[in-house]
Amino acid sequence: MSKTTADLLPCGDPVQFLNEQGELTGPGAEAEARGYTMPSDEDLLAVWRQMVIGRRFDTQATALTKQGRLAVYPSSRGQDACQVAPMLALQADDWFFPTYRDSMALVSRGLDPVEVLTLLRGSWHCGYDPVATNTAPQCTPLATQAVHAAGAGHGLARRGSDGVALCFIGDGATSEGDFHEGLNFAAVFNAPTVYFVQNNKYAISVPLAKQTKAPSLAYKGIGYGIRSEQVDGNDAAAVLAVTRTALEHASSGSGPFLIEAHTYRLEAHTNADDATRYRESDEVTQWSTRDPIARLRAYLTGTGALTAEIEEQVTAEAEEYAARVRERMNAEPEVAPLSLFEHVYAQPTPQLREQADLVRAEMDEVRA
Amino acid sequence: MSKTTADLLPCGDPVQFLNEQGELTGPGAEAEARGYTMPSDEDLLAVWRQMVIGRRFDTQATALTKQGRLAVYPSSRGQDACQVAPMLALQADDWFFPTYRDSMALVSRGLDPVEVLTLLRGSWHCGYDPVATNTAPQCTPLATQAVHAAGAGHGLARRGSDGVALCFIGDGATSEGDFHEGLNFAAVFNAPTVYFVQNNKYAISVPLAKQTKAPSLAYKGIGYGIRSEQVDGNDAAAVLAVTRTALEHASSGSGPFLIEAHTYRLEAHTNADDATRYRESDEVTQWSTRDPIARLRAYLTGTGALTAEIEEQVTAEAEEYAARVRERMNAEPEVAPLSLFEHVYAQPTPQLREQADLVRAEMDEVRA
Amino acid sequence: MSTQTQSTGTVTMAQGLNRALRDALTEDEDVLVFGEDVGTLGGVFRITDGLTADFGEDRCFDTPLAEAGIAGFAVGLAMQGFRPVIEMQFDAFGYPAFEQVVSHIAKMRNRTRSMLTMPIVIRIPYAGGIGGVEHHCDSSEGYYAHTPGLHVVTPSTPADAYSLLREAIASPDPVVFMEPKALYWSRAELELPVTTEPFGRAAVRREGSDVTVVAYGPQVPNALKAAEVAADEEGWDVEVIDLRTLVPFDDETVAASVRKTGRCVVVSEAAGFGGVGGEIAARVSERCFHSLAAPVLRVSGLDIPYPPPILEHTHLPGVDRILDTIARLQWDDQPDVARLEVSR
Amino acid sequence: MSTQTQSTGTVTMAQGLNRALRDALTEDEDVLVFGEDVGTLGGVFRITDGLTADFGEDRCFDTPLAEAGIAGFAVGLAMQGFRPVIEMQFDAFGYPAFEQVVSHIAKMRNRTRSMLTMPIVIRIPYAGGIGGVEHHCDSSEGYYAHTPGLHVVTPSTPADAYSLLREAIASPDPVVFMEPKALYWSRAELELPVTTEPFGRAAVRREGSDVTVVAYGPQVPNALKAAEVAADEEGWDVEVIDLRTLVPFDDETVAASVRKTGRCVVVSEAAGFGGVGGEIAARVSERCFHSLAAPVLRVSGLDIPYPPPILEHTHLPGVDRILDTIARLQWDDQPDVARLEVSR
Ligand SMILES: Cc1ncc(C[n+]2csc(CCOP(=O)(O)OP(=O)(O)O)c2C)c(N)n1
Ligand SMILES: Cc1ncc(C[n+]2csc(CCOP(=O)(O)OP(=O)(O)O)c2C)c(N)n1
Ligand SMILES: [Mg+2]
Ligand SMILES: [Mg+2]
Repeated sequence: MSKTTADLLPCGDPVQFLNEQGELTGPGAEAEARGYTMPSDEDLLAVWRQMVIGRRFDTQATALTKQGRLAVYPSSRGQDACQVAPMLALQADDWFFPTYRDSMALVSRGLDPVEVLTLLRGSWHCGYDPVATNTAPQCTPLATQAVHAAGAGHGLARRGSDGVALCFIGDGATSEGDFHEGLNFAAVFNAPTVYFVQNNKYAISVPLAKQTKAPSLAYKGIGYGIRSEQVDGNDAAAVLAVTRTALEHASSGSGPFLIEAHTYRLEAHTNADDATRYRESDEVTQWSTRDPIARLRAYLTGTGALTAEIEEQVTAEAEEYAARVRERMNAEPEVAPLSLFEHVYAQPTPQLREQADLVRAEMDEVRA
Repeated sequence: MSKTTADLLPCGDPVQFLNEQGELTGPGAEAEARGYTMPSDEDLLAVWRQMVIGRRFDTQATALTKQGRLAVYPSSRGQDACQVAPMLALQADDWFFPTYRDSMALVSRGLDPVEVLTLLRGSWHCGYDPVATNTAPQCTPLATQAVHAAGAGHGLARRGSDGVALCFIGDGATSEGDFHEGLNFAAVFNAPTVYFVQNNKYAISVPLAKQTKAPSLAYKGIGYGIRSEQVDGNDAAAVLAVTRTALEHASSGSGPFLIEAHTYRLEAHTNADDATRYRESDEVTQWSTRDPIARLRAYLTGTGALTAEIEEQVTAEAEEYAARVRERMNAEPEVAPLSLFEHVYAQPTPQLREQADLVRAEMDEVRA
Repeated sequence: MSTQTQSTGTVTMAQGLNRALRDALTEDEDVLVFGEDVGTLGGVFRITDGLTADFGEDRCFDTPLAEAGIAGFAVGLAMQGFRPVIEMQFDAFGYPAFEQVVSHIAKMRNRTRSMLTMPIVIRIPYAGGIGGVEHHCDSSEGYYAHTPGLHVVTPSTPADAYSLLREAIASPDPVVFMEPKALYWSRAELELPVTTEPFGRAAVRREGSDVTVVAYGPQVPNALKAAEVAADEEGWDVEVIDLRTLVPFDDETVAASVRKTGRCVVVSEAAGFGGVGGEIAARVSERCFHSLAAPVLRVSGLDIPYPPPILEHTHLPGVDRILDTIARLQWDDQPDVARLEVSR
Repeated sequence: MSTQTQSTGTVTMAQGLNRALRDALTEDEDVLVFGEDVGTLGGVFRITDGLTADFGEDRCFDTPLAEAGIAGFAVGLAMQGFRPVIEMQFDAFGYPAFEQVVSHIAKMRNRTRSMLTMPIVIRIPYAGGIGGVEHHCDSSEGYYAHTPGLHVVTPSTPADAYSLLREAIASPDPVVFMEPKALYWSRAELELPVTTEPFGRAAVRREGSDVTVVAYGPQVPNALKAAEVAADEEGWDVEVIDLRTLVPFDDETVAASVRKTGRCVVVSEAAGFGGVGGEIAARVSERCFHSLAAPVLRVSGLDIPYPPPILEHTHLPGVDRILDTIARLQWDDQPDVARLEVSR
């Protein structure tokens, strides 16, 4: 096998810097040779802080479903390192392609949390401004965003931007044809697009073993000529390091990059799902001990970067953040039936104008 | 990289037994370790004979387009080794999934040539009986058959059959999502399905370099955990050897297998295509010198298996075969308008009965 | 179809469907149920609840997450004589399988002169009214009904859910089986063997003499409710037809009713333009023109992407819109042309 | 749109389309043309002939062979402000892109309250009459016309091909641009700038007073021919309307015509059930009921998979079937009910 061919395969084991106890043990020679470097304490502290806030946001959102304030919420608790670290690696020019599960990532990117929750709250639109935020609407039809990200990456390169399109995708969604087509287009057009697979081990109830027989999802990259890596997705340091390398790789014109992050979804698929039907509580308990926040906390406490004072302050910040979300979500969302007709086309068709008239007449009747 | 992971990758170079001069030079240590063994002279003579007949059939079919006897014909001249050798490796229980290009393969499997040409002649049906011949209708929507073959392979295994589903597919079609989904389903269900990619370097006008950046298409297998190989598709001995291994692998319960055969389409995409618009005649000339029939002929002449007498006899046989096809194709195809309604459903809907009445009334009017 | 006579009492439509799958799995070894999350989980709507436990993973199983894959895998299995019953988790998630459904499942019998058949059932939970977020409430029946080679079926009662699904599985041809999500938890009697109308027959759910309301799937209960209100409040005697199968279409029952009543309203939940509602209205007008006292009018979803929970009631045909439309049928001149053209 | 006035003499529709692409590529740097074989080859129908040579591979290029990929790539490029013009090589090969088209291209504006728009043109050579083998002659306009958020356009003349394609490319919204393959080589004058009806307006191709024939795309020439024959042989004065755009639909022109003539035949080539033809017939009946002297009748393709070259003339609405149907409009009683029900 030629050198270049080997370069397209991931490391034999997921890249890891911090072990489960938060001790610096990695990344090991193979990973080091690929240029993944340990982030600074400062960067890691920022990741830790945002993970604390992000998780608080996430638990708040789950709570809001119980109060009927959200129609549905897919939690990413347990995947916090994947949700947060790549966001802090993004530059302003970069575009982000999130899925329904990536609300924590969106707020970590700095988007307004209530805007982020708009769709899940029951509105018909994505809430935020995709152009102002360089962020595509959260994508529900699985894997379709993999192709959008290839096109957007190519578009960024055409515009002469250094920007990269970062595409999040789940392990289950890698089975969809659009994942394949997206990676292939990205490779053929040498698009600056990074695919970040959050392998949280389940697609709703279906475990990874029923999804693929690949040695790991990162082995899919070579089939497209795409450089690939697997990383411990609960090690925020490793996630940050590998994502940075991937973004640089893409931004510098070396083409797309595929990352598989091994992580775990601690909550059910959404609040509407009953995870006890398909997985053992043992498994969940075991993964709880690999908590990405605790791990980074242990490391940063060890280096002295994280003090009790900072921790207290960040905890308070997180509570405040959640309180503000809760409060704002208590306001009823705007209900304006006629807005349904406003954004189907730039100009409503005569047919839509008729239908709007009908609805308007009905509203008048009710009012009268 | 673990031993099993390496096993999923193809040999660094395409497996070859016979060089372009027809000298036995391969397969080399790497390929030998994988169990590919040189077929017997007897088997190779059968392949050579069928290639001669198959090619004659193919040129005859192209000629029939000029006489308006075929609506369209996609030739496989130059790909003769790929068309023929795998067919001779198939067992009776095996199912074959051909594309529009694989008419030569179908007649090599023993199907009636006029039945095979039915569709291309302008009829609405595939001509042959898929169940009696264990052969799916020729597939035009690209890559869709990759999933059918996974299902059929799984179905065969469920029935306790030793049969394998052999799926032909073009290089361009590997870009389709269905290729990905087919391979993945086959792997996950451990289906006895062999995917045989005829990499003839073009998808109509689009060269492989615009189709993929993979080191070779055979590198796609590892992403599904599928054992893969690349083979010199103009070396009938190598094609036969690798296909046999693949079929055994699948039949014995070891799961699917992906073969990439490097070959070349000497004719235009179809008779309606003008290949001079997108490729240099130099390239075609160069590939003409790698002719699979000449190569095997040289080898078999060298071993003494192929004598002038046999050659004469096979040439005559091929001419006779072509003459018979020509003759039978001269008969006008049956035209029975009402048959259009017969096979839409087992029982025509009331709506179709009404429409059939309308057509019947029109026919009566014309007759009257 | 089922041979034991037994009353199950009242059941939900979801239970009726589950029972139909169970009975089919029991009676025919070649029936296979598969799709996303249909195994261990029992489906996100629990329609396949307990099937893996009771029939084994061999008969009811999860697949990789790929709808074209699921449909294409069913094609391959059908080629080997199996009768796959597959699920598209939500209507909009059936679109990735569109090519497999339209170019293969619908056409294979024809392409092979009935030598290779596709006895595949594609179950699709469809339509809205359940507060689903975007992409979860499409009404895609129009796409399938417009595709020759497919049967398209949609029940509105638990008994129909049972009998139509049994008939669909027994059918030698592919059936797109559209399950109205909003009715999954609606309850009614289910007595086995069921004695519903056969496949291809519409059911007259309520007899009436003044106007025919043609509805299907999720809108049947609204049509019935509207009929009651119309009787109570306006004294109009509304006949309600539940189509049950869209393809084949029961022209006979519909035309007979409209010829009797002289008026017709067609109710469908999908976006109106180019959908099944237009087809029905056109057929009725073609066949019953000289019996009609007023134009056939339609009530349908708006021509917009399915809207969010907080606005879905604006989109959905409801009892009021059906009643308003019936009221507009009492024309003797053209009073409504003005209304239709108010926006010009 | 184009500013230079120049007569190109007679051109084929294929040339008109090519010219429109050229002018759009020249005028707007953000226009990108891509798809399968559209580059070096110039497309299997040569619609993109010479574009790569003249504008560079940067502006007109081949992609990998994957239609969902092509459509999704267009979505990503549109997000970056480009105006992709993509080709689905043949109608049936647009189905793999169905999810991208229906769930994203059609809905993105709505999902983002117009902050992210999809000025994408999806060119689809469609319909038959060219002796194509299976899967090469589908009429898929019904699927797209039933999808809110898409415009659906289909020209029948070289001038319309030019002007509608320019308008489609300039449109802020996605346009499914259905090109009737059978008319690619039809010739007519093309004078620039063209002065065709604007987007959304139907064209009255022939005025008449007895009956309105509504047609679009490949069937317009047949409708015109039928009108001539009807005038010559029966003395019927047929008005022929070419819809040009299916979405938006020009109710005004169509209704005005039918109110004038009192009779209407709708011609579409697609399988009839659940297609655009039914929608048109339903709309006309709704709007013009009291002006109608006879039911609105339809002429359409049969409800079968598109048949092979040797039988396609049986499937296609042709001049004779249009004439037969016009003849059936001269009812004063119900003579045709018997015919419609002959099969029962
Ligand atoms: C095309 C499509 N099919 C099915 C679904 C329904 N669905 C939503 S999430 C989900 C599981 C996705 O699993 P994975 O990709 O692993 O992401 P995760 O939810 O674990 O983050 C499914 C099947 C969908 N949204 N889109
Ligand atoms: C889904 C689909 N898209 C497009 C086409 C049109 N088409 C027919 S053959 C072909 C090229 C196929 O190339 P390849 O897979 O390399 O096979 P080859 O023709 O070289 O044997 C194309 C684009 C098709 N048949 N199906
Ligand atoms: Mg997952
Ligand atoms: Mg090829």
